[in-house]
Amino acid sequence: MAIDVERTSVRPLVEHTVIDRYHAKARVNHWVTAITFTLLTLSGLALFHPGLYWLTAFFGGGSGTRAIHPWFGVVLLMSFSLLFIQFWKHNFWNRDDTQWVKQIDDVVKGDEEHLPELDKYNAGQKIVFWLMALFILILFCTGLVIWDQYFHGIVTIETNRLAALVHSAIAICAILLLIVHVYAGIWVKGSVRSMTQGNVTGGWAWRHHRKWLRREVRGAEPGGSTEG
Amino acid sequence: MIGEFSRRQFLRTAGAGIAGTTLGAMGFGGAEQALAQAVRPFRLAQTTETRNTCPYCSVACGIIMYGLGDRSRNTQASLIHIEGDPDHPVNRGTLCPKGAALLDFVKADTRLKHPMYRKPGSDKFERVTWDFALDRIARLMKDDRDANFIEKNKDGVTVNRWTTTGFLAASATTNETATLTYKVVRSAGMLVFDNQARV
Amino acid sequence: MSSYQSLDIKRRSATEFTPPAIRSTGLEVAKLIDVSKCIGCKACQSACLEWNNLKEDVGVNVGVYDNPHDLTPHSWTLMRFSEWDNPDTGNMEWLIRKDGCMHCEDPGCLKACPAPGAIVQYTNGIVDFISENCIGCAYCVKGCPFNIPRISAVDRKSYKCTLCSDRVAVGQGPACAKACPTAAIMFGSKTDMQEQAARRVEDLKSRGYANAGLYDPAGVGGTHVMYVLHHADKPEIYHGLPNDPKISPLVNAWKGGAKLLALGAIAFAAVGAFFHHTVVGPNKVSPTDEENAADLVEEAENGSPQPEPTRAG
Amino acid sequence: MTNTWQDIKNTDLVVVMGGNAAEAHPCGFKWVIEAKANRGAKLVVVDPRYTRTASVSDFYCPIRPGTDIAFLGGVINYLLANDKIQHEYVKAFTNASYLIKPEFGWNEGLFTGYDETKRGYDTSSWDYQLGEDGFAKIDDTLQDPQCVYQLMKKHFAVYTPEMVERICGSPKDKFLKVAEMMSECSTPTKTMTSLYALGWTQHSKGAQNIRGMAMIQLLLGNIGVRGGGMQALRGHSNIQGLTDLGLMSNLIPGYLNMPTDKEKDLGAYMSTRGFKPLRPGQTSYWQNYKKFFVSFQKSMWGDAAKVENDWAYDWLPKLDVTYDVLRAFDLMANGKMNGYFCQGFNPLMTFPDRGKITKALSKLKFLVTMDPLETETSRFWENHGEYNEVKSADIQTEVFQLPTSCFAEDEGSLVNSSRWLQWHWPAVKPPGEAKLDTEIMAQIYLRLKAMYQEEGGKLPDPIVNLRWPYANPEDPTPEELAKEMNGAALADVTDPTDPTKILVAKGKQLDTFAQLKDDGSTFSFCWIYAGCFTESGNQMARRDVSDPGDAGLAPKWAWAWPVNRRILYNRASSDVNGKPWDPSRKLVYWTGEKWGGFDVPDYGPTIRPEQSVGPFIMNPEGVARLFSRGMMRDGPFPSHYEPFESPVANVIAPKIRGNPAARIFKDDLVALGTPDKYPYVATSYRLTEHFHQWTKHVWVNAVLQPEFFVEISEQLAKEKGIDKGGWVRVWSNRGSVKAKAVVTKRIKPLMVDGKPVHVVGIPQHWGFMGKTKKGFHPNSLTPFVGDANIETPEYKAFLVNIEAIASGPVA
Repeated sequence: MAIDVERTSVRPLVEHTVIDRYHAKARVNHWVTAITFTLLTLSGLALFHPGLYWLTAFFGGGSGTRAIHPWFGVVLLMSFSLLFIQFWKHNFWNRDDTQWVKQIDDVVKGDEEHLPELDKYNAGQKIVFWLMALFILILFCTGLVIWDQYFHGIVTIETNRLAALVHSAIAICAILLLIVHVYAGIWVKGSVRSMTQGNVTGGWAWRHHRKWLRREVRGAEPGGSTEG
Repeated sequence: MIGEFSRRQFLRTAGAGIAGTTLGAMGFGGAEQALAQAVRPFRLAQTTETRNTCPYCSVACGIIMYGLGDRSRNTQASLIHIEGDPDHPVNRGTLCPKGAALLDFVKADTRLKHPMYRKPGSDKFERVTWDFALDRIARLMKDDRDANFIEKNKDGVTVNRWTTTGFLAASATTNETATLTYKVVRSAGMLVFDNQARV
Repeated sequence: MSSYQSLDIKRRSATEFTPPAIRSTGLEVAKLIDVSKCIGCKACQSACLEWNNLKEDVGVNVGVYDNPHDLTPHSWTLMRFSEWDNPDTGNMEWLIRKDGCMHCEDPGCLKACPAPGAIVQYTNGIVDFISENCIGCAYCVKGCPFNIPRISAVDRKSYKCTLCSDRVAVGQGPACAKACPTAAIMFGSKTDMQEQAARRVEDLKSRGYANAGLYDPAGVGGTHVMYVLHHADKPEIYHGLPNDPKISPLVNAWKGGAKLLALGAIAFAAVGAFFHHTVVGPNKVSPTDEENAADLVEEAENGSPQPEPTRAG
Repeated sequence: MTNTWQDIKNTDLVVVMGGNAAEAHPCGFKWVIEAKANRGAKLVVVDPRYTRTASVSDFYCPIRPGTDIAFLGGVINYLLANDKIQHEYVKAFTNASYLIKPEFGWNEGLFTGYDETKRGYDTSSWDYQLGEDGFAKIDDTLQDPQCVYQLMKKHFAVYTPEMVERICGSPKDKFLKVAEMMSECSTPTKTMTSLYALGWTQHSKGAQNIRGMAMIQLLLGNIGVRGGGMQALRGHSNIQGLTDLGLMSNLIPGYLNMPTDKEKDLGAYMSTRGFKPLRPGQTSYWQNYKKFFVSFQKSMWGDAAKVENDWAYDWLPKLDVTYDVLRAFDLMANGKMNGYFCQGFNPLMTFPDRGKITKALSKLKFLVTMDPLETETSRFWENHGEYNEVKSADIQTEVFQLPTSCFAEDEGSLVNSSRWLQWHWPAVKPPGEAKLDTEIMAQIYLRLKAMYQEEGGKLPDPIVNLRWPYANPEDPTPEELAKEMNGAALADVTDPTDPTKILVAKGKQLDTFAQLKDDGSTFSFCWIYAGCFTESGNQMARRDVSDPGDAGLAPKWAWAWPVNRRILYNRASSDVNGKPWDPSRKLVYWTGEKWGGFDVPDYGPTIRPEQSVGPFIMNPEGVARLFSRGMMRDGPFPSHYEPFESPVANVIAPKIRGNPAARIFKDDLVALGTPDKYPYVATSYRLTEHFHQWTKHVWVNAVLQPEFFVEISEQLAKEKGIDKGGWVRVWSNRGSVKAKAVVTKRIKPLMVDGKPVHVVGIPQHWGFMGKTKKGFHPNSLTPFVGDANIETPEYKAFLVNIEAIASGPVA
């Protein structure tokens, strides 16, 4: 508290230095995706392992879970597609990203001073983004094939078996990725507000995405709006 | 306390409840559940059995008809199943695809339930009473017999025949029905009389 | 419940540990389908429909005797007809096989099923679908090496031959076996059926069927529905009876131990994250960061050149 | 059937020809499978199609429809030429040694005595040479050229294996294999059984087909033995019963004959029914004919049938011609009939040439149908598009559709193929207002009787005097009727050798037909059923499953006619000395004092073997007839004739194509098709999934075989551009049907007389009522031709043409 007070007294404006990161549309889009993903995770895991079958209770029982899971998937695909359209441009890989990956030790330790200055997303976020896009596409396609209620018989049973295997394996990968994503959000304090309030503090941006901050501050954005 | 709380929250959101449920995944869930699977109860346990013979071919397999109802005064029997009679020396409980489906014969949609009558030139049946049908049939028979009965042939031999009305008997009726049919048909002097035996 | 009383459970779908079936009599049952005695009369189909009160749709003729044309949620058994030219004798042989659930000792359907207790295997070997637990996911269809289960479009439940578990529970044989006019379907203990099959094979060999044999495929641990075939070396000529059926490796991979590994990975990730947090602590923004940012903003607003940040965070 | 269903398990060789037992009688066929599995028996199938019976056979031989006699003649020739006959049996138990009149002969396809204008024979030359003692002459050496054995050799010599192949299209090597397998059964310890059905009867020479095989069985010594015999697998559940009870134009119950115009009184009627033995000491059981006849008359008219009025002989209608169904519908089509009753019968989908049947029914004044189910016949006036194209308004027939009970709702007995009378019990009441047939018949009768009593009319006597002793005249009970079939004593029946001994007291049920009298002191509606319902109760309801010796007889299950005998001619199971031919298959044998064994002997129980009484006690000669004398209208030996519609000429006798004595009317002769327009041989049949037109009303069976189809070979399909499962039109000179095509390897073209003949198979289970898809019946195509002896229509061989069409019929 003391520090805060002190800070306030020294630089009253600091607390008000906020940078817009996501406008409302993007935030809603993200949370729809997040909620759908969570529901998919829960309903999927319910059918993935018998020990988690009790999770079906959240979806009106086994049949309900079986029935609704693919519809969540449809929602996820649509929702994620919108996210994708908004974010894909910011997720091109560059030299800094490679450097970032090389210094992953520093990243894990939270020592970011020796990292290159980063634009809106760091390499980790980009990896999450692209992998998630790939996983969702695979999950959707394989899910469609094993969605017996409407797509019975469109492929052979053997292909069906492959699809089921791939679907579950990819789903696990996607969940792991989600854990990374969520944990990153929690670990890196000040991140969550970007998706709840839509902005971050200047300090957060300085610390994690300085290149982005500089551009924001310049007001010039080569790629158009900075808001996703 | 607040830190403690947030840790739990973290686990729930990030791990989707995994930690708690991995225990379940080790197999402690199923064993505790009441296993409610049930074999369908044997559905002939309390039925009334009646012996009969398959009405189709001449192997004449023994069948057992399982009826709802215990033959008490106030219950109307209804068939629910038919199966082969294991005692029968020929079929020994077996049945062919026809015999095995006899229940659906008894209960066919096209079973007739009421006497029907079609007027000359009409394009439909209409429902009539038994009395109407039987009176009318008997009248038509008598009129035809009286008009066309031949008592003597051209050589003067007594022939007493009536050949303008004929009768096809059914070779799936009982001997007893056949006996009564024979008596009625022959006593009227009919000669145009046959059954499936030579078809 | 009655299943517990008369037909104890050996395996149960989506259940890691089934309580030991302590009441087991040790008697395993089996249905022996002697293709060499089968006349393809479809009495088994008829008896099955009647006993199980199934109402199949009246179809059409598509140029073959097989009706319905495939197994359906209402037709749990089906005669499949194959006209096969025997290259050795030059004669056409009309091979007629009663298709339906094989009641595998290692049932792929049960392995694939995600719903606890939707598929059970009794100690007598019968594999039964328990509809009230079935969720209609059709995983059993993927699990089955014989392509047997069918999902009803009406109630989205999976159906197949129960080996008349309700009849067996009260000491009777399955309806099809009882009806079969030529005793091409026999029912009894598995050992008795194997002995019976051996006698039949001997008879067939004496009639010139050198490759006659019993179909009790080891790949699925043996089955509780077995065939006597005149040409046991070529089961596929009997309308595609699998030569060496086993649970698909894909299904094994999907449903095998990898599952626990996967869950472990998830748990590990979650726990790992927790410990990372514990060890490294939160990645917080320092006041210096804020100041640096504020400076940057200020400079930008003032239009002055932006020096490189100097303050340490 | 001469034997029981279960007895088939005792055989060594099953020959299925002229039938398809596995499909039509699956549960009886199980005993074939038992014989195969437990005795190592072999199964041979000879059929135009590779049927489901063939699918479990050890040997299959194809044959062109309608050429069975050539095939069987070939086997007879093979047996005689290779001396593969059971000599002792043939000599002692058949008429092989009997000398035939020298005027008898065979020339150019005709036996002696043919009259073309009558389409029939004078059969007087087809008989034995009688000695001065009135007995038939025999030659035990079988060397006399006029003895039956030598005549047979001569008659069948033409049927060489090459000729069989030429006529039947059966490859010579396959025919020879079948003949060889059959010939192995000529030893006393190997038996063969023949299973046949409508594949033999539904021909213009159906009865002769069966005789062909019966002769083979006699030559092999297989009649009267366990695992042998001739098994007529009858179609309906009680077709045997209705035949026994004589529900036919020309029959009186128990195989007595209706009198004809020529028999003006009882004396004339009995004069040809003396059945004097043709060899010394023979039983000739028909000598009791009059006892059976009088007892029948007493059961019809009771006290009104008395010696003074020749036991009411005049009240029986006299036949001028046989009123078989072909004649009935011909009369009808010509406007000569006014009323018709169809009790559980569907002639519109049964009798040949459906167009003619529709025309015939349309000319009736009234039609009454009695059936538990809708039938096409009761709706013949209703338009069903292409399936029944009629104009209702033009049809003036009054139609009554009376609902009856079905098996589950009635009580009584049915006679199965092995002559067992089995009683059954009802479980439920008929639906709606449906009534039992017995009540309907009683109601019609009582109304008719009342009208004759009130109004008078033509000859009311037989109607008003009909014996009607039922407790409730309005609704006689099955038990009352069963007792009536059996018969009872009207006065005390005493022992002929000891008049003080009463065998049956007045009013008591008879135990056996041996108690029947021709003096009016007994009545029995059907003499062969005497014993079915005795003072000790309803024998038909017996349910004792015991089977001594595991013989396959189950003698205490239900009751078999005659006198609970399970295997006919069973005396022939032992040699002349009364010793079983095969000790492992004993049936009836001489114990030293009497005939004993597992079955009721078909023989006088105390006739000693040395008395040389033949085992075929119904025949005046006491032996079986290889030469049938004048008993068959179309010849004493079977002879090959082509079906009336045939793709080839009769190579045996080119001038005579079809059976010269077969039933055919002039109009129908004109309606026959020729091979230039109709090049393919069609045959009709049952499928195992259905029973006639009944089961198309049954949901499950409709599922199992839903839609009308025809079966053709892959070669014909290719030739005509027909796809598997595609629509085809099949037409004959009489009509046309549309069907789905089943293209199969199970039918193959046959090489007949050097040219390929294609077969079109047409199953017979569809119509325009019921649960199945609407369809046609082969009777739209079949010719109006009947067998020479029993007028069974020729459904099994006729000519059609076929083409692929784009779509099915319009309903």
